[in-house]
Amino acid sequence: MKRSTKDILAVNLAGISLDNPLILASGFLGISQEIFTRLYHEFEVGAIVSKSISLNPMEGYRGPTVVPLENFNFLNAVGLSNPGSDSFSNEIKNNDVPLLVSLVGSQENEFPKLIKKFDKLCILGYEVNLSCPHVAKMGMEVGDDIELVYRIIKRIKSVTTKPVIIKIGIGNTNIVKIAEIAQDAGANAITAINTIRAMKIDIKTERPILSNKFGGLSGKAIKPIGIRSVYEISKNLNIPVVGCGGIFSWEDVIEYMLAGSSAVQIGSSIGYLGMSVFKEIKKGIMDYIKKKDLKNIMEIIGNAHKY
Amino acid sequence: MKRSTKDILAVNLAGISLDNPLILASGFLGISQEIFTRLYHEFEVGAIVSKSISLNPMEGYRGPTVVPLENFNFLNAVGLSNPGSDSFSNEIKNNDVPLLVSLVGSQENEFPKLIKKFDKLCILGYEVNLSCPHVAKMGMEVGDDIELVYRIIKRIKSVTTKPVIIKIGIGNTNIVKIAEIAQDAGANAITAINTIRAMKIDIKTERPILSNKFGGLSGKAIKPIGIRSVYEISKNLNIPVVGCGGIFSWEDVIEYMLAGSSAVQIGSSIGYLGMSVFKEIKKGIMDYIKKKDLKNIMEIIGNAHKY
Amino acid sequence: MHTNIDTHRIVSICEDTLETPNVKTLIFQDNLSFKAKPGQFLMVWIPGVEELPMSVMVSNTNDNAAITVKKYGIGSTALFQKKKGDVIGIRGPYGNYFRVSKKQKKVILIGGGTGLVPLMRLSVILNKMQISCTLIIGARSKPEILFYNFAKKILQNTKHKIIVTTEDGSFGIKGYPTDALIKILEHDKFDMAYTCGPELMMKKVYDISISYDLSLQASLERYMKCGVGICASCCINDKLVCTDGTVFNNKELKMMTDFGLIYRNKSGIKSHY
Amino acid sequence: MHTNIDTHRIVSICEDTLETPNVKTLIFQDNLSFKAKPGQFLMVWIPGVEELPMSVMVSNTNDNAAITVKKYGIGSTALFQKKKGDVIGIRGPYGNYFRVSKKQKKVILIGGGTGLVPLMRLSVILNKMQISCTLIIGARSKPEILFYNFAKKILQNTKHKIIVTTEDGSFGIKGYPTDALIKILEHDKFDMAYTCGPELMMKKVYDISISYDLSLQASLERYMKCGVGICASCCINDKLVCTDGTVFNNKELKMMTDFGLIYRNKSGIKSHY
Ligand SMILES: Cc1cc2nc3c(=O)[nH]c(=O)nc-3n(C[C@H](O)[C@H](O)[C@H](O)COP(=O)(O)OP(=O)(O)OC[C@H]3O[C@@H](n4cnc5c(N)ncnc54)[C@H](O)[C@@H]3O)c2cc1C
Ligand SMILES: Cc1cc2nc3c(=O)[nH]c(=O)nc-3n(C[C@H](O)[C@H](O)[C@H](O)COP(=O)(O)OP(=O)(O)OC[C@H]3O[C@@H](n4cnc5c(N)ncnc54)[C@H](O)[C@@H]3O)c2cc1C
Ligand SMILES: Cc1cc2nc3c(=O)[nH]c(=O)nc-3n(C[C@H](O)[C@H](O)[C@H](O)COP(=O)(O)O)c2cc1C
Ligand SMILES: Cc1cc2nc3c(=O)[nH]c(=O)nc-3n(C[C@H](O)[C@H](O)[C@H](O)COP(=O)(O)O)c2cc1C
Ligand code: FES
Ligand code: FES
Repeated sequence: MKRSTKDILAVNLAGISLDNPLILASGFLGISQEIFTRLYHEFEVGAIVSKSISLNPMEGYRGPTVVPLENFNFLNAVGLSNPGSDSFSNEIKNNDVPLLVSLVGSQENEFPKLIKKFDKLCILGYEVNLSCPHVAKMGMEVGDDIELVYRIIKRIKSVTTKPVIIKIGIGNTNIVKIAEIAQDAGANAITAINTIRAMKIDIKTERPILSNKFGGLSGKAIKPIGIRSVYEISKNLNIPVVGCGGIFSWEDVIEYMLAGSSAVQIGSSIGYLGMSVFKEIKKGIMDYIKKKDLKNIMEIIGNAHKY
Repeated sequence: MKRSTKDILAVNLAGISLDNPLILASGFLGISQEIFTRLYHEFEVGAIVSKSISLNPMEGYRGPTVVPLENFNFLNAVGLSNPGSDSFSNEIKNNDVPLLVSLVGSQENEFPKLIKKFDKLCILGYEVNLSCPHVAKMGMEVGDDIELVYRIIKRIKSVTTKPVIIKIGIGNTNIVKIAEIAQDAGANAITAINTIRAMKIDIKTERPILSNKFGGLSGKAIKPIGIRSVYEISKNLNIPVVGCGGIFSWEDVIEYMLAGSSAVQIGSSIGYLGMSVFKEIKKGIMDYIKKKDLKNIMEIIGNAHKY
Repeated sequence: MHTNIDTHRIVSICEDTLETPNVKTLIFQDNLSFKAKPGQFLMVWIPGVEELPMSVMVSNTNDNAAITVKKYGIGSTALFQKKKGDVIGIRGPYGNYFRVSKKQKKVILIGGGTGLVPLMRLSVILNKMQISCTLIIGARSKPEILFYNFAKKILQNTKHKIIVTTEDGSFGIKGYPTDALIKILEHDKFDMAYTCGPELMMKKVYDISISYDLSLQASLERYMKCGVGICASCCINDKLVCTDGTVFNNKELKMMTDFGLIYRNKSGIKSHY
Repeated sequence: MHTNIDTHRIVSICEDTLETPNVKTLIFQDNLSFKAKPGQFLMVWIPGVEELPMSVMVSNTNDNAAITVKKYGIGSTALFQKKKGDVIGIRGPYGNYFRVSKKQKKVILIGGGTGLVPLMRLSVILNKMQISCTLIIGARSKPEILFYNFAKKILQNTKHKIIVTTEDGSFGIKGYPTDALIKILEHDKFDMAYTCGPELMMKKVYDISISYDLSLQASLERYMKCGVGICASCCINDKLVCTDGTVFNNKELKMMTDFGLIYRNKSGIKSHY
């Protein structure tokens, strides 16, 4: 019996079945239902993570908020600008593509409120952003407070039955430790990593280019750090890990999966290669699977742990 | 009166006068007195930091220990291989170039012993490596233990009058916090940053390439993180900061100095551009100073803090 | 030297020209922008203030490029205040561009406000290709008319007609540029229409183009943060104006149910014009 | 595809040949190594075991390259055990190389053990340039003689003489290659000598070259970790063998007081040969 593309590439992530392991990372194109639909049908993404949504709308910082850097990297400090939970739940009310809603908040009690807005909608589940490195009192500052992380996740899990993925990053706490806390609190999966706190100063004007001065580094630069994080986390945890950071090619996806990723998220490469990067990577993985004569891509997950 | 090159480029670092702010980073070419002499006379480095020296010799890991990566980066896990304090103090016994000895150890009481071996020699001072991300019980694991950091520095300062620079990196603790602890303990300057824990897996063999699996990422990838670290540290501390990470050009040096570096360390670019990178960068900075009509390069230190 | 269009290039303004009391053209040296196609835009960093998308304007000398900015909010006002010797940062040029083919013998351009900027760059090409060209310049009043004399000059080698409309009738025809367009289309035919300006104006041009079976290319302007297709702040329906556009044709515009009706604000919330 | 010589290329061995019971040649496809100059080396990753510098050997077919490895310690033994179908990782080629000029009419090559590898690659060039060539192959005993027939073949179009020395006299001249060298120099003159092999042998060659006023190029082997000039594990006096070398001439060798005397061990401690 000939297997279909779908069977070969399908992955299971914390109870969620995806056509393929390629997920749109949060913050990329993540606010428009029509774009989600296009990404799924035209570019064949496995799933989409929305922009991180806060209870109330956020305007974000003034420009520049996104600074392209040399060697296929970005520095960004958009300031978590997002339409807020009311507007966004309205945006996706007729959603029928595989969508995870990314949530962000600074206080424990914001999360049940957020969940309430989305829990009845047709979505796969949630990703909780505990790792934005450049918005005060949100993201990373939360992610570095281990007890708060535990409480937030417990709270979220108590109000939803949908899968909850916790997104963590390179902050001021050992990433394996946060991941373990998240697992203990009931997280269904971990996404690693987010951007890394960084800065660029223009030497002619002597100014930091980002209006917020500090931002998050993404793109090719962070891939070796992402690979290491996924390897360490997946070796120490039982829940699945979603790798993220600097994926530009099918080889990068395979590297992340060998390190222990059950699926991957792709962001910055869209800015350099366009949305078609998803389709191209998918094709590359198909060829790889055929060459290696695998039954399913999941067979390679964590293979590098043997060594 | 015409100023000489020396006056224009000379910097003062924690009481140490350097001809120019370009310092060889630890771990690069750092074991041979004859190479130190050549670097100073032929390539005009401002100072040299030796390989990190431990009390006893260390063989380091099996190969591969140094993995060149795309886009001008390196991944390394040499395992702090070094000739040990006896052999190295003999190596540099007739030293007459500006040399800082880098020290590494896992226990507080190793440092006074190390200092004893070197304190009578003709050296500028010490750099203490509290940030190697891939040797168990050395470097980063020490650097993340705030109380141990404090005690080690106190101890070192109690046995030497020479300047002591503390090298810190991106580990599991807020870098500004460690820097502040170091300052409180009496450190004369801070070097930031070291390599960042990372990994590369070869997808054909499915193996991590480094024999140690994990290593440290250096090169262009880490520059935006280094710039951010220097900016944050220098804004919060009173002692000088030496910037390190991804310097390949004179523009990179200027960016680090605007961020608050009093001097800079250069490593990975030697692997891609050769030792002559020091001379080329020096020339670039000279032209810059002339164009801007500065009296001395120190005038620009921390200029980006204004914004 | 710079082969990477994405990283900021810091340029010194070498010439500034006041076009109207509120509109200024800034000229700077930049080879990449010099080669920009009509309709392409730059992301312009006004140090310490904002980053704004700006269409690439025509400059006369080799290797030079220009932008023309209208004083409006905080960002554009700060940019408007820049003068010779000041520095700005630019990246790009980004986006697709107006297509011109040799088969086009006769075209019409409808521009309003700074939307005339890409049409000027287009005019240079029409002139070179000797395509007969009717240009409608829309303005509120006489002092706000943009590029009237400039357009005459850059279209001098091709058959051309320049029509000015002002809302208050202080110069040219009283009314909107779309009024003038309808009048012309009553008795004349064109192989292509090109438009850029306020979205509501362009929407009218689009409606007219449907009635008169006129091929159209419109360069859209939407709130842009990244300029490179990652933030979706510029999206209109399922298209990104920064990378799928800025230029869209009738067929594409037809699918854009938000065109002229709905835009997204800085938070990404859909709002009505 | 790979334009970056520095990142690992994973290659499959497409042919393996046993040269002696302890020496094997592994052939693989790699365009960058195919173009390597004589004396250049690769850093060879034996997955899970070690990374070792290996001189680039001659391969017969286009786009192919080869290395020849002698079974010794852990790393080289693992490499020696690789066979057709196995994969290894390579980066490079690195280092400078033997220089040959048209002015040289007659040269002599002195090689010991796997030091003959770069001399084979050099021989191909000498053959092409029709430079008259005397090759001394040094070995311990008859079964260990490397490349005797191979050398004949690749030198077939130029005037050449091949001399073999064995320490036990089981083949050719009994003694060291340096003994043979002195004998030859008694009655013959050369425009250049090239040598590669154990450092003590090369030191003797150097001493002889001074006595006989012979120009010399020696390819040195030192413990190498990075291959790209950053770790100094390969240093000899103030030179880095991996980037300043591997090939040095008489003038440079003269300044190397450590040559043939002192090397650095894995910790970087100076040790005596
Ligand atoms: C492709 C493109 C080309 C443009 N070309 C020109 C030009 O040649 N000359 C010119 O004067 N203007 C041009 N604009 C408009 C310009 O980018 C600014 O929108 C305008 O100058 C107002 O900015 P502000 O900061 O002064 O206004 P603000 O007071 O900050 O905002 C006023 C309104 O301007 C719009 N706006 C603000 N920031 C942006 C942004 N980053 N991107 C898009 N819209 C924004 C929003 O609708 C906002 O509500 C162009 C816009 C786009 C998208
Ligand atoms: C430029 C260069 C070219 C070489 N070309 C060849 C060749 O074509 N064929 C061949 O068989 N060998 C070659 N060698 C030697 C080879 O790299 C190894 O040194 C040798 O194979 C022994 O390695 P091992 O791991 O088996 O030995 P080990 O048991 O690990 O070590 C034995 C000794 O080998 C030397 N050694 C070990 N590792 C290295 C290293 N990374 N770099 C240099 N020396 C090392 C040390 O002196 C060590 O004491 C070359 C070496 C260099 C520097
Ligand atoms: C412009 C931009 C906006 C982002 N916004 C978010 C966000 O809202 N929530 C989040 O969890 N991550 C956000 N990220 C981080 C990405 O999801 C991703 O973790 C990171 O960019 C690394 O992946 P990449 O190298 O593929 O881009 C953002 C990244 C960028 C560049
Ligand atoms: C091969 C290698 C060895 C290193 N060894 C040391 C060391 O012994 N001690 C230390 O403090 N830093 C060591 N480092 C870190 C560098 O000194 C430097 O902090 C880092 O490489 C970032 O700078 P760069 O990007 O210019 O290389 C080493 C780095 C490399 C690549
Ligand atoms: S401006 Fe960001 S996607 Fe268009
Ligand atoms: S092998 Fe590292 S410097 Fe030569």
